[in-house]
Amino acid sequence: MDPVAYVMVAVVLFAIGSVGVLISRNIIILFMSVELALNAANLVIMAFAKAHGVTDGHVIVFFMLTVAAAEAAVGLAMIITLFRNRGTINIDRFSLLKW
Amino acid sequence: MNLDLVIFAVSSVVAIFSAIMVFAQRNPIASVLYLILSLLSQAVLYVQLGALFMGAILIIVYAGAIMVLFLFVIMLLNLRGTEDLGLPSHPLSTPTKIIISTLFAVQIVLVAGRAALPPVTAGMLVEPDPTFGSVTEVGRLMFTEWVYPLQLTGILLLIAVVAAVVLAQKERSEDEPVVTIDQAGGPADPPTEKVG
Amino acid sequence: MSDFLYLIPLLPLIGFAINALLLGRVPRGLTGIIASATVLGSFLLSLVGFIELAGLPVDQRQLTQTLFTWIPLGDFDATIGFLLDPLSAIMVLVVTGVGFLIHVYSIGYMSHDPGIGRYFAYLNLFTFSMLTLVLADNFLLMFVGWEGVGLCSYLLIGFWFQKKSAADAGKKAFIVNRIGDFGFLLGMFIIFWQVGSLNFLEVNELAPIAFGGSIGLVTAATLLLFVGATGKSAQIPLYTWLPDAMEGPTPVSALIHAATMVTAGVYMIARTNVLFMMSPDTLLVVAIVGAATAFFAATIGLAQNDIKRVLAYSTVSQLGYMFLACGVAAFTAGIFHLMTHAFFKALLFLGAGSVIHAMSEEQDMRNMGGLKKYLPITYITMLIATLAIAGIPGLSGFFSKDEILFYSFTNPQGHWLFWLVGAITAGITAFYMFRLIYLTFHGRERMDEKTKSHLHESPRVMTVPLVILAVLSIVGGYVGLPYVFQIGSFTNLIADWLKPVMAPGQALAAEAFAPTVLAAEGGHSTALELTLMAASVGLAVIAILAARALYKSDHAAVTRLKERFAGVHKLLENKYWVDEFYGATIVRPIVAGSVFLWKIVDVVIIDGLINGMAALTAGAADTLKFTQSGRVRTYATGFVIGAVLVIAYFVYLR
Amino acid sequence: MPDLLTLVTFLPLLGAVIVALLPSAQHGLIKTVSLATALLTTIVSFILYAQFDPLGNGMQFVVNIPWVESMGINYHLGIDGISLLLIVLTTILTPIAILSSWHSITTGIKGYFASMLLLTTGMIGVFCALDLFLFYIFWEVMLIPMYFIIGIWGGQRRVYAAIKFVLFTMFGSLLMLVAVIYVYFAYQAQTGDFTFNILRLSEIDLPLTAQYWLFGAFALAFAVKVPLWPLHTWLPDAHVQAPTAGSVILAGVLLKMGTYGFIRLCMPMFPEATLAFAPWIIGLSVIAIIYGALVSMVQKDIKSLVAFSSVSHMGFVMLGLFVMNEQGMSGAVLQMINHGISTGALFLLVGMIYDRRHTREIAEFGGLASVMPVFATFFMIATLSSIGLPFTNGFVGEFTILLGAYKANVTVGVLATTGVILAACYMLWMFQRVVWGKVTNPANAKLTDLGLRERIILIPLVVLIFWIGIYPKPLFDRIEPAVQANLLVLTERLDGPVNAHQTPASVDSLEFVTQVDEATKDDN
Repeated sequence: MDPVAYVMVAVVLFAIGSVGVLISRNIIILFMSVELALNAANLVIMAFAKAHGVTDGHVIVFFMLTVAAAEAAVGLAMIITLFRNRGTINIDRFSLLKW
Repeated sequence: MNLDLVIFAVSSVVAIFSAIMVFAQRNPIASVLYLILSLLSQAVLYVQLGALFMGAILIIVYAGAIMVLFLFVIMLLNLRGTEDLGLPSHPLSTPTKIIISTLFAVQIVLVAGRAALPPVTAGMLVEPDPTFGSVTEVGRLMFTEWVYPLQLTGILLLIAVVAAVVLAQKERSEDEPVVTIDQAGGPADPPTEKVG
Repeated sequence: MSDFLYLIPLLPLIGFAINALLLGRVPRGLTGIIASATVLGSFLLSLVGFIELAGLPVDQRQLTQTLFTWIPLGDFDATIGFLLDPLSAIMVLVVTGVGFLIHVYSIGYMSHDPGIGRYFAYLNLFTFSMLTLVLADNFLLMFVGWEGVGLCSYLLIGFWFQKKSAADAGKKAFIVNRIGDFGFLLGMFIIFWQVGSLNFLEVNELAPIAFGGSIGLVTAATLLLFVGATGKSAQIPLYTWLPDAMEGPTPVSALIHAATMVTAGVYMIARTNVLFMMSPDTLLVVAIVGAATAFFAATIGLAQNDIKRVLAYSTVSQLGYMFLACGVAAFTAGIFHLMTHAFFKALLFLGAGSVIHAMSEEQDMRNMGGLKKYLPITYITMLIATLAIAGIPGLSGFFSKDEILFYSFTNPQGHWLFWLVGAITAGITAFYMFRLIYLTFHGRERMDEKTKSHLHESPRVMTVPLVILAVLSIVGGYVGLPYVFQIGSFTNLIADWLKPVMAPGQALAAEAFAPTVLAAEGGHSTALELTLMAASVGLAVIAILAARALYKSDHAAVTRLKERFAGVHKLLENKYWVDEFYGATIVRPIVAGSVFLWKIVDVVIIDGLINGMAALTAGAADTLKFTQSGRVRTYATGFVIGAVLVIAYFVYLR
Repeated sequence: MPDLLTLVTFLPLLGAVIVALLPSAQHGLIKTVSLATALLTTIVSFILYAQFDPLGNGMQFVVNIPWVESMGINYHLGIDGISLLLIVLTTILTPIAILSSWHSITTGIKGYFASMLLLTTGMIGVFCALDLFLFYIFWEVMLIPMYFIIGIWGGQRRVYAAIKFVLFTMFGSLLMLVAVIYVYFAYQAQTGDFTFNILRLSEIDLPLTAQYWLFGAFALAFAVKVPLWPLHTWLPDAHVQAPTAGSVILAGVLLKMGTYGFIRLCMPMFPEATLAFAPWIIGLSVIAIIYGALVSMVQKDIKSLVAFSSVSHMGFVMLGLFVMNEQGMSGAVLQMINHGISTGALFLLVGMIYDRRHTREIAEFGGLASVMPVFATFFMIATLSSIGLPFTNGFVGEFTILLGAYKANVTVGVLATTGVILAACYMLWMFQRVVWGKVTNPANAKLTDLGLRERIILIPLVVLIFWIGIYPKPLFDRIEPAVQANLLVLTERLDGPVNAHQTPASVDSLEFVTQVDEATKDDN
């Protein structure tokens, strides 16, 4: 198979992920969309690794998985804290990013 | 060859469909399951790309561990997809966002189309490296060339663990009031300081 | 041997330093003694210098001493250097001599004042500055003294600073002087950039070549210097500060505002006579201003009731004479009159001080009268001075004034009109001076009982200087005998003495006025001289008799005259409303303009622009802040739009 | 001797760090350490002065260590006579400023003294930096502590004043930053090297249009600092609101940064533009001289009076710089020092009566000479120095500037000289209303005269006032070679035709008025 086809799939996945980030109001789903987009990136790397025939891409994906794990842990901890304090997981209820 | 194409088509369709489903319905638990499904299909694609080991890792780590963590949190928060999520967004804004994202995707496709990839057949079909993507090879690279990033990742994980514990911890002292910032809801005008 | 020159100004500076730094720690009695001793030291040193100078051949009479380079900058080079030549020798002697007498007098006069230490410190500082002015060998150092005396005058006028009028007068004096200094500075700039030096000797030497044919520049430079002189020497239009300066202690008026500082302008013109001689136009202006001031101030003096103000206007008027002399190129006569005037005017002021002292600080002559029997020494000495200033033959004023009048008639730069104004002014002078004498010392005793009981002759320390000055007022004139009275070797000593200083200027003028000068020199007509002399003396005598008739005993005639000429009297009494005129045309518009600049230009326009810009920014921020909702999704949309645009740029536009 | 310049620059910073580490309750210790550091810096600067060779050419005590090599940034310090004197002025004023805030600062003592010391490092750094990048860093470093000093320890409207100060200054310095970057790349385009070395940046030929813009950007930054009319309105506010020591440093040193920038950067880097803009700047300076004097005449607050008088005095400095002859420029440099001393003294004196009465309204005072004779004496000396009385420092500076101005253009000389009259008017009027007269306000009747500390603060300044006034030769000896070098750059660059249109100009003629017209005409 042409690796470009995989790249196309990854692009579509990434776009779906970003749509998810943009439109979902549930903070957990939003977070899952982020994971999705991240994985789309992983898929691109895998495709390129194949195209170039080097295994280093795999190692990078491995690292990214680790980072994703760390991110998920911290992110979910934050979600728990937020929920505990505010009693909601509606992203629109939080507008802390302004002064 | 045809089988390859069929596998590719099926798994990518599944991956995309379940990805859409992640946010296209309300129940978070269902979302998680759809995401796992998407990841499984992606793992198939990995294997197709000659990365057997990474495909396995994706399933084990992502679908197995991270998604379970998500599920665990959802359960912990006792979310049932019936929570008040406030007023729906502005009717125009959802399609707008979808269009924007689509544009984005199209553009990336265009870029990818122009990208100077090596000739389609070069590395993959003519002379595949026998060790490509094997556990041995990945392991070798990881502990030789990439050993420092590997260490750093370890440290990152450690930090993440500590951070997660600290963040999720309940406030110890009861007399200290919980800091709440009451800006949720309602466009409160922030005080503006005028210069001059 | 001239390396003691710097000591002449330095000694009073040391006195100043002692009295100023140990302010309040020097015993009261000692302060005056220290101050006087330093001035006496300077006087003795000046005498030494004078004698040394006299011992030199006539054309080498110059002692110079350069201490160090003050401002060295490229081709500009100002030094702290002193020059003792015949001209400065006379000035130094006058300054230190009269200055010493006034210091001594002050010991008595100021003995009850709590600020005596400060007083003597200022007085010494003044002497130092005045000596610097006089001994300076270049314009810049002269300017230092020039400003220094202005400062001391400011401090001493405002000595009783609790009195608002005194403080105001001090400020006025300083600021008016500053306007003059403005001219001096600019004149100095012209001279420096034209001649390339500020040293008097070099300027005198180089100026005729350096200025070449450009009479315009010389005229500009000399006129500007003259502006400086009008400020310092209280000439029209900058004379208004001097009468107000009488707010200071009376010895100060005697020293600064009669004998020394106010004559600095005359000295400066005499010092730069070469430049002035190069510009006939300037000379004419100087003569006109001098004559006009002499007449104008004398008329104001007629109607003043404050004893010191009469003397002040008299000083302005006499200074006008000196400028008239300079304007008709009779610099020697100007310096001569400067010297005699220093004697008799200092005497008059000190006498007035003695009167005021006796009268418990009363200065209004309408409340005096009949003081003759209480203050005999004061009366006699003041009478001598009055006779001298009135130009009665045999006293110093006669010789000097007459010389000025004579030259204003005969010199090529002169004119019979100058003589006429001068002679009439001499008459007016005689009149108002005797009015002062009669009002103060004769007639009914108009003071109240309390004052009367305190009347007393001043102590010895005050009367001795009076007597010495009286002697000087009599004999001072014999150094400048008029041509007609010159017998044998007993010639016009002062003219001969000053000849080396004045010669270059005269030589220059000789080129310009060659035929007429010779005529004047040769045709020193005895008959003409005697006629002119007789005319002015006659006028003076008539004026004295008139004053006697009007003011000797009863003042009924005066009252009738006042009623008859009420308008004129009011005009004179109010000094022609010049102060008010200046206030309305200069001071108030400037203040109003400044308020406008501050409140409108600064606050409204400039700050308004700035604040407008700030408000614009704030307004923009007020609008734009709605994009900053704090919602994660909105921001994320922003990200994606940004990403779309960036990629679009790379995909389509490159 | 190790590297003196680095020592003198960073000694105050070290002090600031030490102060910051001290416990904040130890007020005495904090003050002592700050004062000791400041005095130590003063001593080092005196050693610097002693070792400086007045006859030496170019920069002395040069340190040049690569810092960010890939970008051509060096740690490059060096001084000539002009910087030397300004450094000494800074180090003299710093301990005085610190001592003057001994009792008047009661809150946040640690932060205050640390800020003062940090400020000192910034100021000295600006004066010795020879690397444009380093210069910019110090330039901005200085801004922050000053902002805090005004904004935290200032008067009633301190926040407004501090923000105004920072906005004005930042506005200028950001434009300067853009110009710096432009010059940096222009140099690279011409020579292929990246460098921020000020001396080397002056060597390239920039096209005229570019020079005009760059000069404009630099000049704006410096003119705000000077401040040149009409960019002066931040100054009265900043001065009135700043604490005494802040005003002293602000007037004494910070304003000099602007004029120093003109000398060190604008003139050598953009000589043609300097000549082209000179008539405009001279015009603005003359306006500043007269305008500042007139406005200060009608001020009701002593501090804002002195502030406006600074506008007038700094106008003299700018005038002296841009008449571009030796007298004017040397006089201007000297006047920079003089202004620091006499205005510094005036602000200190105002601060001393403010400490006693907590007001600065002229109308509130009157008759202070009776109650505070020593104060009155010091006040008079400072006033006279500000007026420019001969044998005080002010005269030497003003006279030489006017001499140069007159040489360049008669009208300018005459107009500027009126400033001298006006100075007498406003200063004496203020002096009279504050010090002379009867004590009319009972609050003034019981004021105590200056104490030992206050006298110690003032005496060095008075000594300097008279020393410079009577024997300025040592200073001129150090200023003159630097000024000559600067003028030489201008003349040399102008003698060789920079581009075909440019007519060569003689520096000391005022033909540059017409020349601008030609230059701009040709340019279009």
